Amino acid sequence: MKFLEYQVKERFRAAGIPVPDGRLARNPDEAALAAGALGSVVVKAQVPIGGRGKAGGIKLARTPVDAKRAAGEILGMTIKGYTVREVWCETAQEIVRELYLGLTLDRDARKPVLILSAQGGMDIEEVAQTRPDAIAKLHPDPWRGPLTFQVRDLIFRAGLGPLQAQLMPLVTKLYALGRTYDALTIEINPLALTRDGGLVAADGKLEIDENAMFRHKDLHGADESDEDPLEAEAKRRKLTYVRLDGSIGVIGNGAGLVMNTLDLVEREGGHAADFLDIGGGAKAEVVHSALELLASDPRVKGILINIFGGITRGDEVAHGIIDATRDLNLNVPLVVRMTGTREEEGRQLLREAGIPPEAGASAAARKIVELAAAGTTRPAAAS
Amino acid sequence: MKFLEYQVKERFRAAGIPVPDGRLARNPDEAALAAGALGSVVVKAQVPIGGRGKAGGIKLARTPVDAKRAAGEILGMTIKGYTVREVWCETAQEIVRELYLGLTLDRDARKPVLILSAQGGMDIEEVAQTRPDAIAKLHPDPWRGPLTFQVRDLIFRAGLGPLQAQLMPLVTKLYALGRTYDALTIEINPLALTRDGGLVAADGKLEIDENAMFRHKDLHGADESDEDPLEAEAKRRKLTYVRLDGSIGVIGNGAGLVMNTLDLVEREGGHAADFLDIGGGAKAEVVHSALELLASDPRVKGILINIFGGITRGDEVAHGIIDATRDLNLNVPLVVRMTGTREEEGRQLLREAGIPPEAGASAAARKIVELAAAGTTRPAAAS
Amino acid sequence: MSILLSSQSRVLVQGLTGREGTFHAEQMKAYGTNLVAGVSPGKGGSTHLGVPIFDTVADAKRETGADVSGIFVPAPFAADAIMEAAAAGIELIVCITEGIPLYDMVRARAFVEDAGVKLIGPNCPGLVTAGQAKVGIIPNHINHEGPVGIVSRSGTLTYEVIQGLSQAGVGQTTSVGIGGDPILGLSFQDVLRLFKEDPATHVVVMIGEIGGSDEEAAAESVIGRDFGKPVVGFISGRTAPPGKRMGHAGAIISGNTGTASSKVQALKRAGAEICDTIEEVVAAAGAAVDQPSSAAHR
Amino acid sequence: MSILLSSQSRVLVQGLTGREGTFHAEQMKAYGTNLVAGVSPGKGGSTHLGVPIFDTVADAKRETGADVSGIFVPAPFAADAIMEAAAAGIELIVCITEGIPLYDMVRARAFVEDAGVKLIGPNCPGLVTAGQAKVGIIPNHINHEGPVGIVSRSGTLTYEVIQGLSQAGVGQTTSVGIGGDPILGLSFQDVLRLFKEDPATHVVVMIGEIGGSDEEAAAESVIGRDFGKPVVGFISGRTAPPGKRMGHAGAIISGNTGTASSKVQALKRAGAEICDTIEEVVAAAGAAVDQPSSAAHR
Repeated sequence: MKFLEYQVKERFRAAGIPVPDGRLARNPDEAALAAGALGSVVVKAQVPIGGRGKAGGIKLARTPVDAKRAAGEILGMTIKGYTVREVWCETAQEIVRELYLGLTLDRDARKPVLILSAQGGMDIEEVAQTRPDAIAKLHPDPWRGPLTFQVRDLIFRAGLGPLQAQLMPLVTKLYALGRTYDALTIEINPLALTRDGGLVAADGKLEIDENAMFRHKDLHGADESDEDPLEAEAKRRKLTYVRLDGSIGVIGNGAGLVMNTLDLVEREGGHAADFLDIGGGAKAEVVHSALELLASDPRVKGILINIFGGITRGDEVAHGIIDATRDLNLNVPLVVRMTGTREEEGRQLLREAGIPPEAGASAAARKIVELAAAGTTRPAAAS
Repeated sequence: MKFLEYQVKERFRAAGIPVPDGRLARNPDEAALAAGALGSVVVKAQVPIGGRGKAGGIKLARTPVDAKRAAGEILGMTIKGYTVREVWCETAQEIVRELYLGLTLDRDARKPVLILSAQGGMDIEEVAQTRPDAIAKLHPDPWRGPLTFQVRDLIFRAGLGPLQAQLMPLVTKLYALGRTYDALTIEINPLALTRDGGLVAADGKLEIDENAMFRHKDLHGADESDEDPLEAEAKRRKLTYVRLDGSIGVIGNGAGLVMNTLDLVEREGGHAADFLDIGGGAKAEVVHSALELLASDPRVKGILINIFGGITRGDEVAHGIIDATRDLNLNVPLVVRMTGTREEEGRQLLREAGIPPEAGASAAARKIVELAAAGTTRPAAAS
Repeated sequence: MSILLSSQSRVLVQGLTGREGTFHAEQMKAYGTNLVAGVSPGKGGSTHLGVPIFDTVADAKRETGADVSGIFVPAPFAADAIMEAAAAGIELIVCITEGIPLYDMVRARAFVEDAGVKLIGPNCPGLVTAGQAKVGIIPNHINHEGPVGIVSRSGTLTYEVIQGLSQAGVGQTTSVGIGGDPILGLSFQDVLRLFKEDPATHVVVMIGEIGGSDEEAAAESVIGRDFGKPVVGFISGRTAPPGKRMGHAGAIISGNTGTASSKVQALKRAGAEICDTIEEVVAAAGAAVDQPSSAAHR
Repeated sequence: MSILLSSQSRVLVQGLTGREGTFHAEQMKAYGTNLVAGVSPGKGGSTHLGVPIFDTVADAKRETGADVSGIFVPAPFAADAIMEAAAAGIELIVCITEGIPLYDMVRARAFVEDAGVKLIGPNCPGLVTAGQAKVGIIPNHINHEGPVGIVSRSGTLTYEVIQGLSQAGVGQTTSVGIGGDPILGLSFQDVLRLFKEDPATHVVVMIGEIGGSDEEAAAESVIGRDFGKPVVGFISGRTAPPGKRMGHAGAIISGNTGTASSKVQALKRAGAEICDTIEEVVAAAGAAVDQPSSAAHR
């Protein structure tokens, strides 16, 4: 789950990380009011994605009139697929230097990693590639967290010794906040050194581990539904779905298997319209729901279901397929490949329902690509 | 720092550990009011020491009239030197079983230790000796704290598996509370299983590590000044003082040295009136303050100062002694033994002030015991 | 011979009395696994699937001498279950559970490392030593004894390879699904080192996927250094777009790291034979087994 | 010869620029200690007492090869300083600071143990290897080279013994004050084991006090087991009443544990000679040194 800038800053403020004063505006008049109260403000589009500045989503406004005009321009914009519905108007800072401070998980080290850089304000991965020496890292022990001496060492290694007194509590607080929220990523970028010598979080990012959402049921993050209506619908259905650019709908169980199915479709000259993993142990309803989702996508010219049962059982999947084809009146070709746990029962059910399954994944991919190209419309024809 | 029962229970309640409803009463009328609001109550003397029940400091009261009478009897009592100024009136519990749950530091293991026992309501050290099998212990890693599976294991080992669901969060909360407060000891005793199947902290104890008080400046514990006016005064003066039963006042630097000085006084046939360690690196003012404290104790018939300078400097100590003897008009004999860092300067100063020092500890002890017995009154005579 | 698991292994299941635990433990027993105990706190003293149930792993270990544990408990409790097994002295822990919070896993992994025991998974299908024992959810009937060792990040693709090999008459020593999460127990490197030392394994099949750099690390530090046995590799997700998490929490290309081509190149450089399809993997592994050089490689 | 510290030791001081650090480091230098660096965060790059100051122990270690650290930082920061030294690879850490919160110390001690380095203290006077080097606050002039090793929980009583021995013409190898806190680094056992292996140490003086059971443990597991050298012991606090903390956080008799008589008995049982006063300790140690059997004990 991602959060919008202002939602992140609310959390920073609560954790004692300094942020500029600001107000949320949902229309130009609210932006003018904010500028009236705060003075010179920066008006910032609230979308859960980077690159707002380049897209024109951030404007400086010295007066309420300016702020109203800026908000009018930004609200309603579309930035990388997201419509701007809110702007965050915050006191303009006199920034003399931009730093970076972030926490993420380092999968190679199998540990969290704190990253501090004297080069802030830009994408940290870019800094990591162009000026690796400008980045200092600390891998805290996951039980102990960052110890005082380690944080101090991090700060000196980043060449920020003179800011030690201010940075020490910020690093500790950011780590605590990240742990509290099970953050995959939490960052302050830029961490601005202002003319008066203070450090302030000028922008922030927070993304929470979906696996940990059971610990954060009360949290409401950014509405990411703009991203893609199909992905949003899939999320509501609790399906693991990624939209792709092709025309062959793909459903499978297991991430590796589905990824491989996409590769096979590509190899046969087709292009997958999606990645859809019904996961391990899926019940008939899940299969039904997955088929229903793909059937609602007009781009889909054929559907390939690839099941290798382990914890998933063939008979359950077969029931789901049979029910769905009956309920949905599917008008694109359907090819099913089924093997593994309870494959006999599942294959038998499918055959009885007139959907004779394939045994091999490559053959199934070849067949769906052919059928989709031929524009065949009845699933039964897939046999 | 110790806390009174009601202060501990406030903290239990805030941490989510169930406690009986209760009210504090400073006079019998308040106790009657409490009973009026709560029904049958237990009226309990609030003193920072165990053994209240045996001393008559705990009484059951079924009615407001009973409660008023009970409070009247208990308030003003003296229990092991503490005058009862407050009583805690709490809902009487229907207790079917008494357990014990505590956290302390195990110095042999160099770790915290959680102790759980199905035998509560009595002194846990007694249980440990009489029925060691009735006690289950868990030494949490000091960084990781008690892990879920360890707590579960503790509960099963204590034979309390059926209470698992209720005990798990209690153990975790007690540990967290202990850590938060740097508790040398925190315990729920008895942890009462009530007729309705709930667990409730019927009594509690909390003692905080004095070394960690800089982290808990806002805390106010029990007023322990009743314990001993001299100890209270020493605490105000930030001196490490323990009252003993004899007549020779002892001052020294370093705990081992002072302890040994007590032993030497005893060996020479005297009895020390106190243990007073001015610690390492003491300044003249501290020595002055220490002498002033002992001079105010009418039991003291002679004073022995034993200094072996390491981090403490002889000249500093000598200045303190000289100033104090001048200011205080000391009317008991004084023997000083001084060696170690800056001993030459210190001894010279003392000699110049007419207080010629001893070099050996045993000889100094012998001398002060003799002088005190002889009733000599001028410190200069100690030479 | 085999790695990690054999007919001698004494297996317990944490979460045995649950729905998934019961179903898969039955399958494990049916495969011949020496199931000796189950752990379900509060159900200690009872019996399930013919084995005794204990309240804690420590109890189960003490009473039955279990040395392997399969974990089938829900995600919020799974990291703790792993640590319980490690603390009790279980030597091999196989965590099937999917969806464990990553911060729970970094802690559990550090704990397991300190305890010096082996963890497979989480979010994995477990492992099978063909003809001997199974811990996890790999379908029973597809496995056949033979000379090929399999290590894979993907569950279902593992099944594909096993089935393909078995149908082609090529059996397996041990098939290990290491799981698709970013924070794992045993890595490719660890399992490959075990296969290197196993005389019964003549050929190794390694199924990687996009995300992370474990395949590259295995190529450089194990396969490329006197591995001595043919390695047939496969990487899924070649057509996956960057920045999209492909089902597995670990399967994501971020920036320049984790791409299929980087992995394919590293493995080829180290001397592995990289195939485009599972069918080709099966064929290549079969051919490598038949070559006399495969034995010479040992 | 000696234990723990020698003229070869490269010593740094954490908190060198502070008042106490400066005073005692000057004394240490005056004694001949090879002081190579100081650590004071934010003062890196400057010089103090003729040695370079660094921001972190890691920097100091890298630049000067320091292998011993003396810690003179205030109590709230001392546990962190210990861990910093341990993480930087300092082999011997001597923490003089008094008043460290106990929960800080249990964590620091676990950290030091994991790092596999030695800690002396906290709340201790440090150690002197006579004629070679000193880390801590033991007065310089009292030490004399010779055959007696000293280990003590009390600072000032250590001075008494050293001075007494030196005045009696009996010198010391190394005098170690292990500190008076309940949670310590090296224990009596640890230091006694080092003395056992040190050929230059012919006799050991051990100064214990009431509280805890470290003296008993040392008696049973080291002195009573082929220690091979005479041990002269002393326990202070014989007249201390139970339940009263005698200055040292660790010096308290609780229940039946920690009494002087329990310690005296355990040590006598193990073969140590226990004295009633420091003067007697000095006499007994001198006599043991003079006996031909003391060399034979080795």
